[in-house]
Amino acid sequence: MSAPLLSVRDLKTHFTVKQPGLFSDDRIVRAVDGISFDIEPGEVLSLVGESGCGKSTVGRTLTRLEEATSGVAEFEGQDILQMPPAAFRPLRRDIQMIFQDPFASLNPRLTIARTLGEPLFIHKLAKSREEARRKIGETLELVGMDPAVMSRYPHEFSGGQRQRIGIARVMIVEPKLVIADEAVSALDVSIQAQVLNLIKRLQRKSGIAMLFISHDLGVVRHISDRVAVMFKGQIVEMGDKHQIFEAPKHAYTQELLSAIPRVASHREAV
Amino acid sequence: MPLLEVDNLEIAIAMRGQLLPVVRGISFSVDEGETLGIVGESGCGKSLTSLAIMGLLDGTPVRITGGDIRFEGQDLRQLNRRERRAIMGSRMAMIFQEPMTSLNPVYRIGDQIVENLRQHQKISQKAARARAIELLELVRIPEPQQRVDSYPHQMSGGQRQRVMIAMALSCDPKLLIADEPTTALDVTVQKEVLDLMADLQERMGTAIVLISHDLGVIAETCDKVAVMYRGKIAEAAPTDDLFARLAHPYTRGLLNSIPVVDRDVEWLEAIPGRVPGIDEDIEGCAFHPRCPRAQDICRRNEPKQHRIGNEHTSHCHFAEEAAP
Amino acid sequence: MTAVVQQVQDIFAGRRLASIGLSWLILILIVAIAAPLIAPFDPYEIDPIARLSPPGWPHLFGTDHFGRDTFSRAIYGARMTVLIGSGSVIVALLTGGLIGMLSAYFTRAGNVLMRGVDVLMAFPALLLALVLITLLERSVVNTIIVIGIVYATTTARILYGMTLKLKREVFVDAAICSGAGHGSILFRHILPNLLSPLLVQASFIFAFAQLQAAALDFLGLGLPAEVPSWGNMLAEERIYITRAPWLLLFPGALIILSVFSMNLVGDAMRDSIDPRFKDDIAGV
Amino acid sequence: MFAYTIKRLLTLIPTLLAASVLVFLFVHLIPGDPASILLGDTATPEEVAALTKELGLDKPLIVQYFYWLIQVVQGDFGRSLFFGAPVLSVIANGAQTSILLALMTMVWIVIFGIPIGVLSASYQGRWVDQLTSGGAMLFASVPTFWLGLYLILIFAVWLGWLPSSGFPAIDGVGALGHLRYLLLPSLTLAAPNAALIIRLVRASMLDVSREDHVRTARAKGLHPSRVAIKHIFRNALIAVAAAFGFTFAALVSEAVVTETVFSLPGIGQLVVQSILRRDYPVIQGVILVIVVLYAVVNLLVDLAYARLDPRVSLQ
Repeated sequence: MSAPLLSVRDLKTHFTVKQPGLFSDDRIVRAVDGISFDIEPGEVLSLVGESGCGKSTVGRTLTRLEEATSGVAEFEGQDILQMPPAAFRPLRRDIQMIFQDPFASLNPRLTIARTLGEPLFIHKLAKSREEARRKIGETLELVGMDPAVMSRYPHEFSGGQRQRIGIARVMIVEPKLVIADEAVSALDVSIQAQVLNLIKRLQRKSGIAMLFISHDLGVVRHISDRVAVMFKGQIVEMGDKHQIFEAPKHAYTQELLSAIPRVASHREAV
Repeated sequence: MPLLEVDNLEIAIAMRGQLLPVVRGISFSVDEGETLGIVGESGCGKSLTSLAIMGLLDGTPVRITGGDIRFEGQDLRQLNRRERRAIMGSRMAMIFQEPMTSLNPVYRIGDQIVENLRQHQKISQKAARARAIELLELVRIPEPQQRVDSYPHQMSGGQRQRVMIAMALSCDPKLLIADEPTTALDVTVQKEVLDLMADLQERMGTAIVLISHDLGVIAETCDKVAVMYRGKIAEAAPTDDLFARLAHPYTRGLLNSIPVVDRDVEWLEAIPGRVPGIDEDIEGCAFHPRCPRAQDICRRNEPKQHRIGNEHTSHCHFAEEAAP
Repeated sequence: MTAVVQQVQDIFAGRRLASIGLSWLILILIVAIAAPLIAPFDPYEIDPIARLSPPGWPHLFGTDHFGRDTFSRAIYGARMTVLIGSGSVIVALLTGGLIGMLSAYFTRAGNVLMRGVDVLMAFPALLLALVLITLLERSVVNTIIVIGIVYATTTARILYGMTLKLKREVFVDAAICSGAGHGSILFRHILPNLLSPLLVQASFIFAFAQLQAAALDFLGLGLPAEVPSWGNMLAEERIYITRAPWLLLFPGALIILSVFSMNLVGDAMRDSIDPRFKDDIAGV
Repeated sequence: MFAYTIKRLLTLIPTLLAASVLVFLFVHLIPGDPASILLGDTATPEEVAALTKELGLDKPLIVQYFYWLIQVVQGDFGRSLFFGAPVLSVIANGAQTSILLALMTMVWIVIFGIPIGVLSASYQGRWVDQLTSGGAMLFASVPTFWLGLYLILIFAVWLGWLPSSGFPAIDGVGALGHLRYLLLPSLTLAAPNAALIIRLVRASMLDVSREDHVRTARAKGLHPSRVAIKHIFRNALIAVAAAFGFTFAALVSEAVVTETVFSLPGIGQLVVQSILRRDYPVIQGVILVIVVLYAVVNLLVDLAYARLDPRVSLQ
């Protein structure tokens, strides 16, 4: 068995919340409270749970948008949580993130070409403007968009199109690990299906490993190989997706699964 | 006579000096004690329809441009404002999507329920407060005696939505309009709230119009369903009938777009294209640019209503063929 | 350039009052630049025979108690208006704006800096100006510096708040994940999004600066007495108000119209910017 | 609420200390020797030497500051160069007038500002709104002293209804006659500030009226006026209360000008005259008093804010 691409051990991310009272101590929110998991190359692991369970904080900690309180996260054998920010910067190319809100995740003042060009120049992946434009065009085609849109601004696009652009920004640097934080939650059902198919297709084609964070169990089943269920900052159950969905062991997983409203019962009844 | 009858309702938004139609002639009815689900994606006009029925379009750039809304046999559009207000909150009540912001943050929740009670009933402050506590108990808020004096920010999202339900049901309404009541809630909380609504409906005999983007929620809670697309009802039917014989490509596409939890699907059959903006003009059937089976006739003519079954209708030129 | 024109058209379309305000400000700018060409008399020229003469010909706005032509002085006064207004805006935005933006971005050092701003804000505006002016000579530059510093404090507060909001934006997170450094995030991602709210803030500072400058002139602590500014014209002629009520009418009306116009323009622009920042801007 | 009050009080201390350092340094920033500055031009070298010793001006700056601070805390602000009296009593004399003027102005601001603001918001977009909010902006654009001068010209000189300036003692003119002298000044002072409150009430009411809970209130079938007062205005009041701190600051600034125009013997006029007379101990004292007062007003505003918004006081 090969070494895992990412290996997280006993990760904790706590936040201190200032309390207004004079004599009350600051409250500590244990958003992520000791979780461990591995992601193999080319594998899709989903983190699923309800709001406030800490699943998004895991993603933000692994991309160093939040500071970890303790724990180790080894990416290709290097601990990415402890290294100085300057040392982590080149690694950002390998660990990319797709965000939830397609309206907020693109800078409204930059054209699509400049947004997609930024990581290319930072990581020196294009030697000239022409090469950058060519790569941007190719990547836009990859996500199902017309390369001609690169001179336009984000407000000219719909939510689904913006999310495609967000995916293009991630794919353009050819990362090894993509963290998708509620990547399709803000989209309408018909558009969500398109984007979900796109993500799955790109993942299959390129063999990128993925940490897929979502509250939607249907989406999670559709995209992942393995699933980890989070509750109050901890992983309560982790396993192969068929085990989780067909033979859940933990009571919370069972509760989650039984709470989902289904259309299927009607279809089978008739 | 149905409790609520909407007949050829048209709604438009005033934008930059022109009226853009958002609801383009829809009709449906709700009987006493019945639950109607209206489902559709953002911008289809479902929320504006609910606001129009409730009478909450005043002071917005949105107005009703045609059609009738009859409630208990009365034409709501003919009533004056005072008569209209007498119905709001008493015989017809509404709950909204955002439980976090739908209650006034500066008043105690008990006082907000009391306000609704005393607006419509001759009841003393003390009796109204006692009734508010009863109502909180009814919606399963623990320790209602204490919680009646809580402020909204001291409660969770699910609890606030229960408070909203308690307030809406305080005057025993005949009709409850619920606009995406569980969209902002987690699935486990959503289940509790939906169960509560179903339970109360059974006990009180309230009719419900449930607006949702989630076909699963609709399928589990509604007696009949209307599927809206771009301001029109694409397909309407009793719930079981609808899922048994999908008679509109949009309903089928919507259903196939949902990733299900109970079995593996390799690729979702997504609807291609995107939801058209309200300022775009589409000739013929509004769905034709995204429809896999669109023919010339779909690009030219707007489809009429086709009857598939007793109460099953579809606005598709190929409605009969679509249904298996 | 055409994009700018288009944007200006969008903001002022259907706002007749604000459009008139903008036209008035443009007129003031032209008059300020071309003052020597427009003014019929030398603004310093004393005519002892024509003291306190009422409006008419050749003295359109009449003359003051030295017999100087009020119209010509008012024309030259436009120069001071433009100078004081834009000078204060530049001082306020460069000092306060930079402090606010950097403090919000580099939180640790920023906390200390913003405490300093808080201390300055413990002084009511005109009082702070008075304290500062006591330390300095009366001159145009010093008036600009003093008023600029007074509004630098509010500007710093406002920019601090807006930068904090932008820093939490998802597109900033996305830029960090793309590997962008501090300079790129500050000047490529944050600053461009601050430009339009800054412009709105600048217009309100410009308006308030006129009122503060006039008040300082009136108290005898602003521009040197001989400088023909609208504030000084009011200050010098105030005791003649009963004998020549029109003397104070013209400079006063000019100040009011200019401040009002600037407020109208600022208000119109505020309505067109990102709604998130509307509450941050301290305007009328 | 109690804990909140204490906590807010404690946060005042560092700000006030820092402000006091500025006020202290102020005299040292003026070119020249502080002792001669504090004693004025007429001082003999002996007097200068004596004061230098008394104030410890030969000691390091930091030591001097603490000497000064201890004196100030005890209420000793030094002596006025011009009046020869203790600074605190000079300030107390002016304070009477200024406080009366401020109170009367506040009454106008509340009487005019809030109802007109509510009216303007209620008729948003219609002519009533355009007139009131446009008028408010116009008034906010008028220099205070200019307005004061013309009010004097019209109501005192031409019509002769009201006194033009000054403020005689209460026993000479009676309580009502006393207040007559403050009518024009307080109206002058109130005009731009009431205008700002009108704009603010209007803007916050329009903001609140877009919030979801207002829709809930309307869905209850409440009368629009009840929705406007109980749900929109009540919530808008939170933002309006927060702005009264700024209003106080604006009042102080404009009172300086207004008192000068109407020759009212208040603190504002005292500041200006003291600056022109280079009476540094008085300037120092007045500024310190105003800074403390401003801090206290801001504290009160915060407490009012917490009372109006349960989300602040109950966490």
